Amino acid sequence: MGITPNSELQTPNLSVDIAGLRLKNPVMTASGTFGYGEEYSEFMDLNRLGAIIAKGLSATPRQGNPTPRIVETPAGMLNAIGLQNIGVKVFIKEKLPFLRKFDIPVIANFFGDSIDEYVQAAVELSGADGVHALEMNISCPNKHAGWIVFGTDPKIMEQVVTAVRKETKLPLIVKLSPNVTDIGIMARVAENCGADAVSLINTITGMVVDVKRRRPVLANNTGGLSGPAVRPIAVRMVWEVFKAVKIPIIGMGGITTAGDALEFLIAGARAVAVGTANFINPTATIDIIDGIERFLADEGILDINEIIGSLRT
Amino acid sequence: MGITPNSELQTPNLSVDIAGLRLKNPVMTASGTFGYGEEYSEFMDLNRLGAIIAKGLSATPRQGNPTPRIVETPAGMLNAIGLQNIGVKVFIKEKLPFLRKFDIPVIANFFGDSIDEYVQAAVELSGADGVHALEMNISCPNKHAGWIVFGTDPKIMEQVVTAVRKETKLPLIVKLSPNVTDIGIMARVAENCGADAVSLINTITGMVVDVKRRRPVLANNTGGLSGPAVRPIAVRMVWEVFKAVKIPIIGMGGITTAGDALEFLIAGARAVAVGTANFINPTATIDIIDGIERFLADEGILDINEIIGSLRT
Amino acid sequence: MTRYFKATVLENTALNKHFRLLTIDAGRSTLNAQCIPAPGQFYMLHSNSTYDPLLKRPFSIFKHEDNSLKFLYRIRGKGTICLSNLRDGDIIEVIGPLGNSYPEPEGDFIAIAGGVGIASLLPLLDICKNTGYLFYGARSKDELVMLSEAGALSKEVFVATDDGSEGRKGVITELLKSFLNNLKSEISNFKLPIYACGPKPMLKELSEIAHASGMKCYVSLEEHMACGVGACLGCVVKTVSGYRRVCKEGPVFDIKDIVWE
Amino acid sequence: MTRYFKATVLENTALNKHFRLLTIDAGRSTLNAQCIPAPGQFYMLHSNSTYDPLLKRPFSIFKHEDNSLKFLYRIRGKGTICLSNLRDGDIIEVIGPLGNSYPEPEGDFIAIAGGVGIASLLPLLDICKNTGYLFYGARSKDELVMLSEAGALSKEVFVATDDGSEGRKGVITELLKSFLNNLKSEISNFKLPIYACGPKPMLKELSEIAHASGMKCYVSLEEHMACGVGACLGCVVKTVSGYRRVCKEGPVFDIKDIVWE
Ligand SMILES: Cc1cc2nc3c(=O)[nH]c(=O)nc-3n(C[C@H](O)[C@H](O)[C@H](O)COP(=O)(O)OP(=O)(O)OC[C@H]3O[C@@H](n4cnc5c(N)ncnc54)[C@H](O)[C@@H]3O)c2cc1C
Ligand SMILES: Cc1cc2nc3c(=O)[nH]c(=O)nc-3n(C[C@H](O)[C@H](O)[C@H](O)COP(=O)(O)OP(=O)(O)OC[C@H]3O[C@@H](n4cnc5c(N)ncnc54)[C@H](O)[C@@H]3O)c2cc1C
Ligand SMILES: Cc1cc2nc3c(=O)[nH]c(=O)nc-3n(C[C@H](O)[C@H](O)[C@H](O)COP(=O)(O)O)c2cc1C
Ligand SMILES: Cc1cc2nc3c(=O)[nH]c(=O)nc-3n(C[C@H](O)[C@H](O)[C@H](O)COP(=O)(O)O)c2cc1C
Ligand code: FES
Ligand code: FES
Repeated sequence: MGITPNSELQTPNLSVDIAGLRLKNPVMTASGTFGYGEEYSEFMDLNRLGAIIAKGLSATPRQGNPTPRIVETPAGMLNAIGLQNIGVKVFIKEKLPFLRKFDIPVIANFFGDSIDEYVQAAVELSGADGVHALEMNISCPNKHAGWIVFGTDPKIMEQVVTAVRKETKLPLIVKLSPNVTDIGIMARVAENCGADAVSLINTITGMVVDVKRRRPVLANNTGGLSGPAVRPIAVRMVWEVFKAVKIPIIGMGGITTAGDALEFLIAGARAVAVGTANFINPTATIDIIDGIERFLADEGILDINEIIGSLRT
Repeated sequence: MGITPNSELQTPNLSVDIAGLRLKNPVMTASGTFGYGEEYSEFMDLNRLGAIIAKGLSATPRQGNPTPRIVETPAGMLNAIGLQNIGVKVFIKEKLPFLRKFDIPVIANFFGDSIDEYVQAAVELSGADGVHALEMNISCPNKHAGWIVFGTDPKIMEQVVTAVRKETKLPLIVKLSPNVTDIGIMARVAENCGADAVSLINTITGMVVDVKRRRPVLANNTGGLSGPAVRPIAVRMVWEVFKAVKIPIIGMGGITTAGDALEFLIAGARAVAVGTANFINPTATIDIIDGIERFLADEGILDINEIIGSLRT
Repeated sequence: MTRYFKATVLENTALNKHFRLLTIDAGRSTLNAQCIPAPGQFYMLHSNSTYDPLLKRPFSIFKHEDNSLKFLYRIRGKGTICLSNLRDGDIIEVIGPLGNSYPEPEGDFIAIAGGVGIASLLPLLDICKNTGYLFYGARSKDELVMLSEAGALSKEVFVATDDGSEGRKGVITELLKSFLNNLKSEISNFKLPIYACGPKPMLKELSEIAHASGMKCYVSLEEHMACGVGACLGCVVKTVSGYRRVCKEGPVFDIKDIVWE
Repeated sequence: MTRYFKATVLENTALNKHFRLLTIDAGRSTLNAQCIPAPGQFYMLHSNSTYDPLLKRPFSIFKHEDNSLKFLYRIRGKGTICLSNLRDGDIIEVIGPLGNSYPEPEGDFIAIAGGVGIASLLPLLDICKNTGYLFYGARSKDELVMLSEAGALSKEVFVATDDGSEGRKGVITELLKSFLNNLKSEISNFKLPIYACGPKPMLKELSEIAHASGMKCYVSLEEHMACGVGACLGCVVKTVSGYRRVCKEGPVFDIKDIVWE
C-alpha cells in the first residue's frame, strides 16, 4: 500500500506546453516522414504520441518531383519529394476525420510558393475541425522573388510570417531552414513576427553525383539531407536558437534514440520531432518516449521541464 | 613493340593546373588532417601526392583548446583542435626542410584572429623557400569585429582577403566556410579580391551533448563536423561555387574513395583534398589517386580535365 | 500481429559469386493470417545495427514455409554486402509483407523474369504449378539462378542470356516475341496474361509487346525506397493517374498504366 | 614493413559479459623487427567496413606471439560492440604498434591497474617476470579479468573491488597507500617505480601518492583519438611543457609532467 503512491509519484512528468498546446510528452513526428498518420497506425497506438505533424500541404495539390526522389548517403539520406501532396481541401475532407479519432494534437504543416498561397493554406487549415496548430515550412522558393527561399532571407521571411500571422489564431510554429549563416537571427525574425514557436531543422541541401552517368542521382539535382548525419549540426542550431529567442523550440534532425532526443531537450528544445528514424524503425517515436521516461526515472528527475535547456557550458 | 606506345598513350593524364601550380594529380591532403607530412610519410611515398596542404599556421604559436577535442558522430566527427600549431617561424625552420625533400607543391594553410595577424603570417610564409602556395583559412573569428567569423560576413571577408592579396605574390587559395547562406556569394567575394582559387568546404559547426552530464562533449562546446556525413553538402556547395566563379576550385568534405573524389571533380572541382579519411585509412590519398586513374581508363577518358565540371543537370 | 519484427537468420547460402539465398525465422506470432506473404509482395530488411547503411532495403518474398521466410538476392552495394555477411543466429529487422501482389492468373500465363526478377515470380509459379510459361533472361549462365527450381514449377521454360552461355543469345523479350508470333499464327485470338519482373529496359519493351498484342501485363517495379509503407513518397512511379507509390499501390502495376520516362 | 595492415581474426573469445579477448593474425611481413610491440604500445583497430563507426579505436597490445596479436577489451559503445561481433576469419584493419612504451624497470616495480588497464600492464609483467607488485582494482569480482594470468607473472598481487566481491572493498589506491606505508615504516628510503593504467580518478590519486612518496610513476593515458599517428592533434594531454599527443609522445607519461584538469 505504501509503495504504490510513492512509485506513482516518481513516474516522471513528461508533459510539456508548447505554444498553447499541452503535449503528453515532447515527442512528435516530423512533417513528411509520417504521412498523415495512417501509414504508421498499425505499428503503434497513435494516442501515445506527443503530437502528429502531418505531411506538408499546399492550398492546391502538388504532384511533386520526378524520380529518383531519394538516395541514401552515409548515415543519412537526401530527399527531393518536391512537396507532393493532396492539397489542403482533400486533407481536410479525407485525412482529418481519421486523425480526429485520436486524442493528440494535430499540427498541420503547410507551404506555398507565394505569400498568397501561404495565406490561403493557413486560412483554410485554421477553419478545419481537428487542426490544433500550424507549422509553416518556409524552406520553399518564392516565385515572386527570383525563387529565393523564403526562409533564407530575413526580409522575405518577415513578410510571409507576418502575412500568415495576421490570418490565423491557431498556434503558429515557424519551421526554420538550416541553410543560413545565422539561424538565431532567423528565429528572432519569426519571434518578432508573432510566431508562437519555432521548429528546426528542416533538411540541409545536398547533392549526390552518379559518376558513371555524370549526373546528379536525384532527378531534382539536389535534395534535402536528413538522418543521423545531420544531428550534430541540428543540436548546435537548437542551442543557438535557444540563446536567441524566448519562444519555445521544437528540435529535430537525426533523432533516432531517446539519447538523441535528450540532446535536443538539454540544448533547449521544449519538444522534439522524429523524422527519418521512422523509416528505419516504425516504432521509433514510442521507443524514444519510453527511453526518455526511463532516463528521467534513472536520473531521479521528476519533471522533464527540468532538463529542457539545462545544458551547462 | 606496337603495344607499348599504344598503351602508354592510353594512360590517362591526371595532371591539373591550379592557380599557377601544376599538380601530378588532383589529390591533396586537407589541412589539419595530415600534420606536416611527416606523420604519414612511413605509409606512402609523399611524392605521389598532387600536393600537401599543411596544418594551419598562425604568426605566433597557439596552444589550442582543452580536451576532449574530438568526438565521433554518425559517419563523421567533430573536432575542436582550436588551431593548435607551432607558428610560422618554427614551421619554416623545422618542418619545411623535410617537405622540401619532396617533388610536390607544398601549400601552407594559415589564419589569424585579426587582419594584421593574417597579413603577418602570409608575409612570412611567402618569403620561405619551399612554400608554393597559400591557403587562407577564413573560418576564424575576428577579435576586432565582435568575434564574427571572417568567412561568414562578405564585408569582413573582403577586407582580410584584400589585405593578404596585397602582400603576397604566391598563389592564394581562399578556403570557404560552409556555415553560410550562399557560398556562391562568398566565392565571388574571394574571386573579386584576387584569390587564385577557392577551396571548400571547411567543417560545419556542430555539437554533441553528453546527456548524463548535461554538458557538451567537447570542451569547446562546439566543433567542426567532417567526414562522409558532410559529403552531400560539400558536393552541392562545390557545384554552386562552380556556377558562381571562374577561378578553380579545390573540393573537399568527406572524400574517402575515388568515387567520392570523382563526384567533386564532376561537380566542378579541379582538385580535391582528403581529410578525415586519412585517419581511417592512412593510404587513402594513394588509393584515391589509383582509383581515379582506373576509372578514367575504364571509361576511356584520356585526360582528367575532360571530366572536371562535366555534370549534366 | 505486427508487420514489424526481428527475425533470426537460419541460413544465408551463397548460390554463386553474385547471388545468395537468405532464410530467416520470423517467429510464430508474426506469420499469422494477416501476415502471410502473397506472390509479388516484399519485405524491408535491415541487417546492420549502425547508421550506415541507414535505410532498410526491399526484397521480394521468394518462399515461405511455417515461420521461415526466404529471400533470393543479388549482391549489389552497401546494403546487400552487409546482408551477405549475415550468419546463422544473427538478428535482422524486418517490415512486411508489404505492397500489393500479382493478381492470380485464371489459367495459363506467361512469367517473364530478368535476372533476380525471378525472386518475385517464383512464388507465383509455385502457387499456379505448371500453368506458367516461364521466360527467363540473364547476363550469363551462372546468373540464371534457381532455373531448375523455377523450371520444375513451369509448364514450359525459355531461356536467354546476353552472352549466349545458356539458351538463346540475346534479350529475353526477343524470345517472347517469337513465341507469341508462332502462337498467333496458330491460334488467331491467342491471349495470355503476362507477369513480369526485371530491369526497366525489359519492362519498357514488354509494354510495347503487351500493347501490340493486346495482352494483359502485370509488372513488378523497383524504385528507391525509404519507408516501404507509403509514408515518405520516395518510391513513386508515374502513371496515367499521376504518381503512385511502388511500396503501397505497387509494386505490381498494370503495365498500361505506367508512363515511362 | 608497414604499420598499416589488414589482419585476420583468429579468435574473439568472450571472457564474460563485458570482456573479450581478440586474437588476430597480422601476417609474417607486418611483424618484423620494427613492428614488434613493446609493453604500453597500442594499435588502432577498425572492425567495420562502413562509415559508422567511422574512426578506428585504440587498444593496448595485450600479448603477441609469432604473427599473432592479442587484445583484451571491454565492451563499451559502438566501436567495441562491432569488435565483439567479429568472428574467426573476419578481416580487420590495423595501424600499429603506435606510441611510446613503458620504460623498462631496472628491478622490482609496482604495477597498478584499474579495470581493463590490466591489458596495458600485463605485457610489462610478462617481460619482467616476478618482479612486479601488482595492484589490481575493478568494480567487482567478475570484472577482474585475467587476474590469475597476471598474478602468475607477478611477485605479489593485491586486489580491491568496489563492491568487495573479491579482495579489499574500495579503491585500489587505498591498498597501495597502506602497502607503501607499511614498507616505509620498515625500509626508510623505500622507492620503487610505479607503472599505472586505469581511470582518471585513479591516476589523479596516484599523482599525489607519487608526489608525496617521491617515487617515479609512469602512467598510460587515454584520450579520444582520431588518427593515432600524431597528425590530428585530437588526443592531447596538458603537460608542464604544453599539450602533448597521447598517441605519439604517449600514451606513457611521467606522472609529474601531467597537468590534471
Ligand atoms: C519491391 C522490390 C523488390 C525487390 N526484390 C528484390 C529481390 O528479391 N532480390 C534482389 O536481389 N533485389 C530485389 N530488389 C532490389 C533491391 O532492393 C536492391 O538490389 C537493393 O536495395 C540494393 O541495395 P544495395 O545497398 O546493395 O545497393 P546500392 O546500389 O548501394 O543501394 C543504394 C540505394 O539505392 C537503392 N537501390 C539500389 N538498387 C535498387 C533497386 N534495384 N531497387 C530499389 N532500390 C534500389 C537501395 O535501396 C539504396 O537505398 C527489389 C526492389 C524492390 C523495390
Ligand atoms: C592508448 C589507449 C589504449 C587503450 N587500450 C585499451 C585496451 O587494451 N582495452 C580496452 O578495452 N580499452 C582500451 N582503451 C580504451 C578504448 O579505446 C575505448 O574503450 C574504446 O575506444 C571505446 O570505443 P566504443 O566505440 O566502444 O565506445 P564509445 O564510448 O561509443 O566511443 C565513442 C568515442 O569515444 C572514444 N572513447 C571512448 N572511451 C574512450 C577511452 N577510454 N579512451 C579513448 N577513447 C575513448 C572512442 O574511441 C570513440 O571515438 C585504450 C585507449 C587508449 C587511448
Ligand atoms: C522524405 C521526407 C519528406 C519531408 N517532407 C517535409 C515536408 O513536407 N514539410 C516539412 O516541413 N519538412 C519535411 N521534411 C523534413 C523533416 O520534417 C525534418 O525536418 C528533417 O527530415 C530532419 O529530421 P530527421 O533528420 O529526423 O529526418 C521531410 C523529410 C523527409 C526525409
Ligand atoms: C582534426 C582536423 C583538423 C583540421 N584543421 C584544419 C586547419 O588547421 N585549417 C583548415 O583550414 N582546416 C582544417 N580542418 C578542415 C579540413 O581541412 C577539411 O576542410 C574538413 O575536414 C573537411 O574535409 P574532410 O571531411 O575530408 O575531413 C581540419 C579538420 C580536421 C578533421
Ligand atoms: S518507400 Fe516511402 S512511400 Fe514508398
Ligand atoms: S590521435 Fe591524432 S594526434 Fe593523436
